[in-house]
Amino acid sequence: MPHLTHAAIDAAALAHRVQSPARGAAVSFLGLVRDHHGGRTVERLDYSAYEPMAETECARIVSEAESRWPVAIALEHRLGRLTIGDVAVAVVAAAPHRAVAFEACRFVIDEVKARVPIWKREHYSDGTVGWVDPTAAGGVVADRPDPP
Amino acid sequence: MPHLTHAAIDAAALAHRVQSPARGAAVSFLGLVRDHHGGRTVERLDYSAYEPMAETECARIVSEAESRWPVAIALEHRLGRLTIGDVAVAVVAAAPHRAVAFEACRFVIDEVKARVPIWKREHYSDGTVGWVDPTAAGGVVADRPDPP
Amino acid sequence: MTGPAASAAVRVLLFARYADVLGADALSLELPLPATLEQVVAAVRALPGGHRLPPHPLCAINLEQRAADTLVQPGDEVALLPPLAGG
Amino acid sequence: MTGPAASAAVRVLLFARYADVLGADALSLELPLPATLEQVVAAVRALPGGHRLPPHPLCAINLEQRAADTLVQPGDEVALLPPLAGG
Repeated sequence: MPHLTHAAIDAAALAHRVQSPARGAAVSFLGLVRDHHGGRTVERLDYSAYEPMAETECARIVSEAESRWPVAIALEHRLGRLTIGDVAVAVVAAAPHRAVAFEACRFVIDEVKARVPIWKREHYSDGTVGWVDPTAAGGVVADRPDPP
Repeated sequence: MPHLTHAAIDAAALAHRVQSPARGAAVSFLGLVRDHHGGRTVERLDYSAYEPMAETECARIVSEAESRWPVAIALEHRLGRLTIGDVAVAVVAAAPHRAVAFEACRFVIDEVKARVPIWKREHYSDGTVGWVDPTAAGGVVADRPDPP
Repeated sequence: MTGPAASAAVRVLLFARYADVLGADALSLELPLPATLEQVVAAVRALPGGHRLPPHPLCAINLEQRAADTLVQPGDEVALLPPLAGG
Repeated sequence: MTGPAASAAVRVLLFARYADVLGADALSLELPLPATLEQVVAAVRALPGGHRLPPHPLCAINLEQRAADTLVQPGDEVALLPPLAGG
């Protein structure tokens, strides 16, 4: 299954892919579009990706988790235009016991944020836009035109 | 909302109770009925509770989590007859950031298991039954009749 | 109340395996009060099937877990709780 | 190939803010090869708008993150990656 999708994420369907009678614990993480960032009101945002690399990296993260723990992982990241409250990313970790399910779910979302080439452009209520940049002061970079 | 239910748990509805535009991270735990326990094949099970005490204790655990972290918690535990794969317990922790959501979700399920007076009777494929007892050798106690 | 050893009815709730082995969900025991939880448990264990209960089960009074030396008052609801197995 | 400084076309992909400031999603640069990633980045930064790129951005060759001193070979797909913001 591809890990990137341009459609709405169905978290329940994702969970059903990995839940099984032998796995009594399922831990899910949903990342939702928030209405604020750095004190500004967000109206919507656009996710884009270097898609082939992002797919490869997502698959690698899932493999790493599944070889490290006795766990089955489902992972989807949405791309395109999202509005407030939409699910941007979903991870489900299903395992025989809860400690492993929690640990593996946390690992996957942390690695997705650290390694997968996906970018986010925020549209603010004042009509401006900014590129989310966790390394920048304020977390956002908004380019102004070059001086003439 | 009551935390105990005799009906099927709707995990998505539970999540929607606590997700909000200010909370970008939702971590869910689902506990599902497994098909094996201690090497025996489980066919179904019955959950029972000291209901007023269990409700009180669940509400207290939720309050403790919500006062300790900036988080909103939804918690439901099902009672009655369940079959393999049914959701027995669901916890959703929604928070502005994921670290808190993971920590609070884990806290709630750990405390539910440690403090809430709920019991589980397993029905095995060989027709026998046993009371789940995490303190017993093998995890189950099956009483035999007293000798005459 | 007519003297220091006046007896009163204590309502004792039993759950799960404890209800199975005693054959009852609830008991009404005549006991001299005040009595400790431990004394209430001992009275339950003296009933038919009661020997299958441990000497120090988890106990609650009025929906709160309490230690074995807690005094039971007239009107209290006592509950004997098998090892918890929720989740 | 006609000598040690033969030049070849390198395909460079740009994403997100980097594509915005360069006004292009993909570039084809004529460069003497082999060149390091750092030299490819320097060539991109010399283009109009390129000064808005950092001197040491994240880079990938053929879908794998690579260090600045990695050599770019003919036919490689180079990508310059703004700070990641998924999740």
